[in-house]
Parts: sequence; structure tokens; C-alpha cells
Amino acid sequence: MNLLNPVLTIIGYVLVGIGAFCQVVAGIGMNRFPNFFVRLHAATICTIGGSFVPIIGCSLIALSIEELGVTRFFLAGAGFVTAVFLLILAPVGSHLLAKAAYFSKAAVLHPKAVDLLEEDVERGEIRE
Amino acid sequence: MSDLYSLTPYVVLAVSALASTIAVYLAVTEKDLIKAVLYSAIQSTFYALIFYLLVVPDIVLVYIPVAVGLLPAILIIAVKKTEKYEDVGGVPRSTSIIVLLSVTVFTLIAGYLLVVSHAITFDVFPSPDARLLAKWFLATTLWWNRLFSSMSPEAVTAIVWDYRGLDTYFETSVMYLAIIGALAIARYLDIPRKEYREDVMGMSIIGKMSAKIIVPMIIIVAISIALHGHLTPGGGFQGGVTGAVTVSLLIFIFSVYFATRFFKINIAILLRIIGLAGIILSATIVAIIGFLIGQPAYIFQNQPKIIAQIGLPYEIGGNLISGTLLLFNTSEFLAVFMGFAILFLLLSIPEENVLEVIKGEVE
Amino acid sequence: MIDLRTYLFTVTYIAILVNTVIALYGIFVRPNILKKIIALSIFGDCTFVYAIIIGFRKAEPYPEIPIMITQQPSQEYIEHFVAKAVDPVPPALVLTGVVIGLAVMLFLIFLSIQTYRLFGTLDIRKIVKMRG
Amino acid sequence: MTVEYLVYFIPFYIVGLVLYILRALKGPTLPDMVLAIDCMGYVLAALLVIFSLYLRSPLIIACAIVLTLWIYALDVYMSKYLEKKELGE
Repeated sequence: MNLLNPVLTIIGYVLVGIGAFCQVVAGIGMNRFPNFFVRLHAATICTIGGSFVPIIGCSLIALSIEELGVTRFFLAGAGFVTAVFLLILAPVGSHLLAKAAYFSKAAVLHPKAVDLLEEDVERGEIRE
Repeated sequence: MSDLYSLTPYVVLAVSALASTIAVYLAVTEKDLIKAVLYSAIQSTFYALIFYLLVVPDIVLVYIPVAVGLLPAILIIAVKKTEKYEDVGGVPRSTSIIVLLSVTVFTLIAGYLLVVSHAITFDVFPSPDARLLAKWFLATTLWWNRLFSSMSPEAVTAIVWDYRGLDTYFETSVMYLAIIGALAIARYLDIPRKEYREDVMGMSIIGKMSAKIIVPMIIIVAISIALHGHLTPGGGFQGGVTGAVTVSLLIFIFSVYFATRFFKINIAILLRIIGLAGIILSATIVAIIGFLIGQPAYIFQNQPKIIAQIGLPYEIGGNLISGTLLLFNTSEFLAVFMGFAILFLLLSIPEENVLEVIKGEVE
Repeated sequence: MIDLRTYLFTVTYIAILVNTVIALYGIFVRPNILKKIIALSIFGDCTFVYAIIIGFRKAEPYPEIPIMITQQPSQEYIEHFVAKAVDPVPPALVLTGVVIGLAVMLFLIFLSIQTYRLFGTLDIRKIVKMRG
Repeated sequence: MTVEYLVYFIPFYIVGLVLYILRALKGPTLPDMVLAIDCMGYVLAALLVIFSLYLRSPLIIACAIVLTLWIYALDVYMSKYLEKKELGE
């Protein structure tokens, strides 16, 4: 275990660093993108790159700290559970929100080039 | 390095407090009610971070479901059922200024008294020393002497049930009465009987599939939070509220007709009564044992005391169970879980049925 | 020389005080019942933060949670624990407070939904003028 | 003592948090606000995990799981609010 600890620490810090980068990028995108459906891309970067990756990284760092004793397994395990929940739940939440926002016309679709979904709905191939 | 290390949490505290102030201002001044609810959800999220950095994980575990989840959820439902905009025309300007001034004066006096009563000045804030009572509680959480200790490593749960059991008992009663009040308002109402049809009802297939995967996982997490209440942060209430999210997911993602396959209102009420009976049992079990053996014992007693020498075992086979704490957490989990299940089921009754019943009652 | 941490903590405290002022203003002035309930819940949260702040303490490098990690603690560990952990009494009080606040708030929301069904409005000034 | 280097990463997360708050407070439409609150919640979950490692108190991490769950639930509620269907259907 002793030999593995530095490796785990370095991998963990790299993952946390990736997360920090993704957060700033997603934050800028969230403020600069023009409408709701484009902002969904920024939200994806935030949830997966910015939250899922650093949580895994923190769990790996926690596994390598032996001064925490047995409780480091608690930290790592709960971290992995959080990460799995986030990986399943965050995209589904975005999907439900986007669907509801599109069909209720709550989100303004301002700079629009083409809306294929609207044509499909008009032709009756897809219903709400 | 060391300075930076100890400074960072305080910086985050200050940032989140300031951000919450902006959110509160917008929540109170916004005319669109649903936006006001969302602003108050932002404020609650930041308060959760503040509680987290003030190292009280029990409060965070209770506060996140209550203030980020349940209250906004029920407020959103209420806004959907009632009116969406607030009409503020006609409030005179002088009235609001007078109210604002008096409220400011009151709050400043209260805040100053709070600082004075803690006997600290602004030079050392927060104070490095804890009160004597806190020291005693901390020193006796898991002590070698069972006559003084509650034999639980978690000080907060030990205080909640072992030292302040009567308070917790009446708190649960207030919760019970609130649900009974809601049931009384919704008397004569029942969920209409309809067949669940997968292609028409509920949300998209992606949402349904992920809910099928996630609901058992959530229930397992909730049970683990509840049953480890005497070892780690959490407890019966926290676990029950976490479990309540599954009910709301079933109702909102599938439909209420799908959810009633698993539990109806009457069954939920029955399970809730069983939970409350469990709480009463865990309050009186030592007294009952003492009565049967013929020795003195107290109600709400857990470990043996000096003049009442009987008590529940604090460990079974090397596993710490802390006497009645495990029993209390289990029953509280059942009671709270089913309480919120009843609430969500009541809220999902269609508005047309309700209006019909009310019309019949008024006439 | 004031410690920078004290300064930041005071900023937090004053921000919570400002929150209290705004929430109380909302309770007294805004006419909609649901708005009053939102402001009331914010006010309750602020009071909980005060209670927790009373129990917080300064420790080096940072205070610990009031939960023991080992199950057979030695005397030195207990002394270390008492010197570092935060006060466990305010969290226990606030736990009760949060639950009772939630119960009261739920009942109020149910009552306001029923009020809307009966009166057709949630504006407190209009409800006061109506009878029955 | 490897935990202390997390100090250099936490400010980036705070910057991201503040940027999301700006979007959540600006709006302009409801789904924008909900999406921003979503992102805020998930950043906060990451921050909670980082802080529990940073303060060396592993037991406080359970809050992150609960926060993730309820932020998702808020999504579901809001999309139910936006849909035109009756609540229970």
C-alpha cells in the first residue's frame, strides 16, 4: 500500500485540477452563451467534468492518506457513491428540464437557424 | 501556507453569507412567486454550506432535505395550484419605511445582545473556549463509566434522545399533528381510481428508466443513514426525509396511479402509527423491564444510573448499538418516511375533484 | 491587530443580520400569503444560524465535529476531543427547531391552498374584507 | 500532510460558483434559473467532498449524497411545474 500512495495522490490531484479548470470554463460559458439550449452544454461540463471528476479524485486522495485511519475508507466509499449518483442523476435532470422547457415554450429560442424537432412535431411523428 | 490553510474556510463562509444576502433580497422583492421560491432555494443552498463549514453535519443532513428539497417542492405545488403573481399595488411608502426602520432597530439590538450574552468582544470572535456544559457533554459521550455516559460516540444524537428525550418526543408529536391537520383539511377526498398507462402518463422513458435504477439505491442510502445514526451524522429523521424523495420521484416521474400500487394512504397511516408506537416503546422499554423485574427505573432511561441499576446493553457481539438509540432511530425513520408519503399523496389529488367536494360541502 | 479570520467571521455574522432584517420586512409588508411564508422560512433559517454560531469556536487549525472516531477512547484522546470539538448542544436544539419549523410551514401551506380554494385569492388585504 | 495543496484548487471552484450565481440571479427565463441552480448544487456537492478532505473530518461527507439527490428532485419538480399536465399524471 505504501508504494501505491504517491501514485494515488498524484492521480487525485490531477483529477481535482481538471475539475477546477472545467468549473471556470463552464462558469464563463454559462454567462456568455445566448440561450437556454446552448447553456445546456455548459451545464454538462459543470456536472461531469467539474463535479464527477474531482469527487473521484478526492476519493483517491483520501485512500492514500493513512493518518485518517479506518475512516478514510468511509470518505472514499461515500465519495464514490456520490459520484455514481451524480453520474446517473445529473444528465437525466438536464434532459427532463430541457424537454419540459421546450414543449412548454418557457425558454426563448432566439438565435435560431433550424428547429428539426418542431417540424417533426408538426408532421405528427413525435408527440409530447 | 499554514495561514492560508486556516484562512480558506472563513473566506468561503464570508462569500456564501454575502451571496445568500443577495438571494434573500431578490426573494423578498420579486413579484413572480415561482422565481421567489427559486431564490429562496438558492439562499437555502448557501445556508447549507454555512452550516457545513460551522462543522455541524447533523444539521446539514436535516437542513438540505427540508429547505432545499421539501419546502420548495411544496411551495412550487402550491404556486401551481394557486395564483402565480403577487399584486403589491397599494402598499403606502411611508408604512414600508417605518416597518423597515423598526425592524432594523430590533435586529440590531437582538444581534448586539447575542454578542454580549456570549460574553465575547469583536477581538476574539468566535471565542476559542466552549461552555462548561458543552465540555461535560463532550467528555461523557463515550466514557468508561456507564453511570454517566450514554455510550454513543455521536454527541448530538446522544443529546437529542438520551438527554433531551422529552423534547424530541413532543417534536415528533407536533409533526404528527401537522400531518393530521393536513389529513383533516383533505377529508372526504381520495385519489381517483384509474389504471396506470405507461405511454400516456408520466415523464419521458429516460426519466422512468433512471428512476427504476435509482429508487432502490436511494432507499438503501436512507436506511444506512438512519441505522448508523448513533455512529455517524444522521439519524431517524434525516434518513426518513432522504427516503421521502423516492415517494416524490414515483409520483412525479411515473404518476400517482403507479405510486398507489405500492402504498395507499391508509397503509401509510398504519405504518406511521407503528413507527410512533415504536418511539413510545423505546421511551418506556427500560421502565417496563424494571417494572417486570421489580427494580426502580425511569421513563426515557437508556443506560444504568446510580439509583436505577438496570439498562439496555450498549453493544451486541462487539457492535455498538447504544441502547435505545437504535430502536428510536428505526421507528423515527418509519414514522417520518410514511408522514411525507402521506403528504405527497395528498398533494397529488387532482384539483377538479377537490373543488367538487368543496362545492358540495358549502351547499 | 485583529486576526483576519475574526474579520471574515464578523462579515458573515453581519450578513446574516441583514438577512434577518430583509426577511422580517417581507413578513410584515408583502401582501401575498405564500410570500409571507417564504419570508418566514428565511427568518427561521437565520435564527438557526445564530444558534449554531454561538456553539462555534476557534481551534487550531480548525474545530472538529462532535463525533468520536475511535470506539475505545483513551484519556488523551478524550482531552484532545474536548479541546477541539464544537459545542454539541446548539445542533441538538436546532435539530428540533428545524423539524417543528417544517411541520408548521407545511400546515400553513396546506391552509393557504385551502384558502385559495374557498376565497379565490391569496392577497391578505382582500381576504380580510371578505366574510365567510 | 498532502491535503494542504487543495488550497490552490478551491478558489477556482468558488469562481465557478459565483459565475453560476450570476446566471441564476439574472435569469432571464425560468429554465435558465433552474439550470444555474442545478450547476450550483453540483459544484457545492464537489466542494463539500473537497472540504471534508481538506478539514480532515471524513464523517461529514454524507451531506454530499443528500445534496445530489435533492438537487435532482428540484429539477423534477420544476419540469413538472413547466409541463401542462395535471400534477399526479
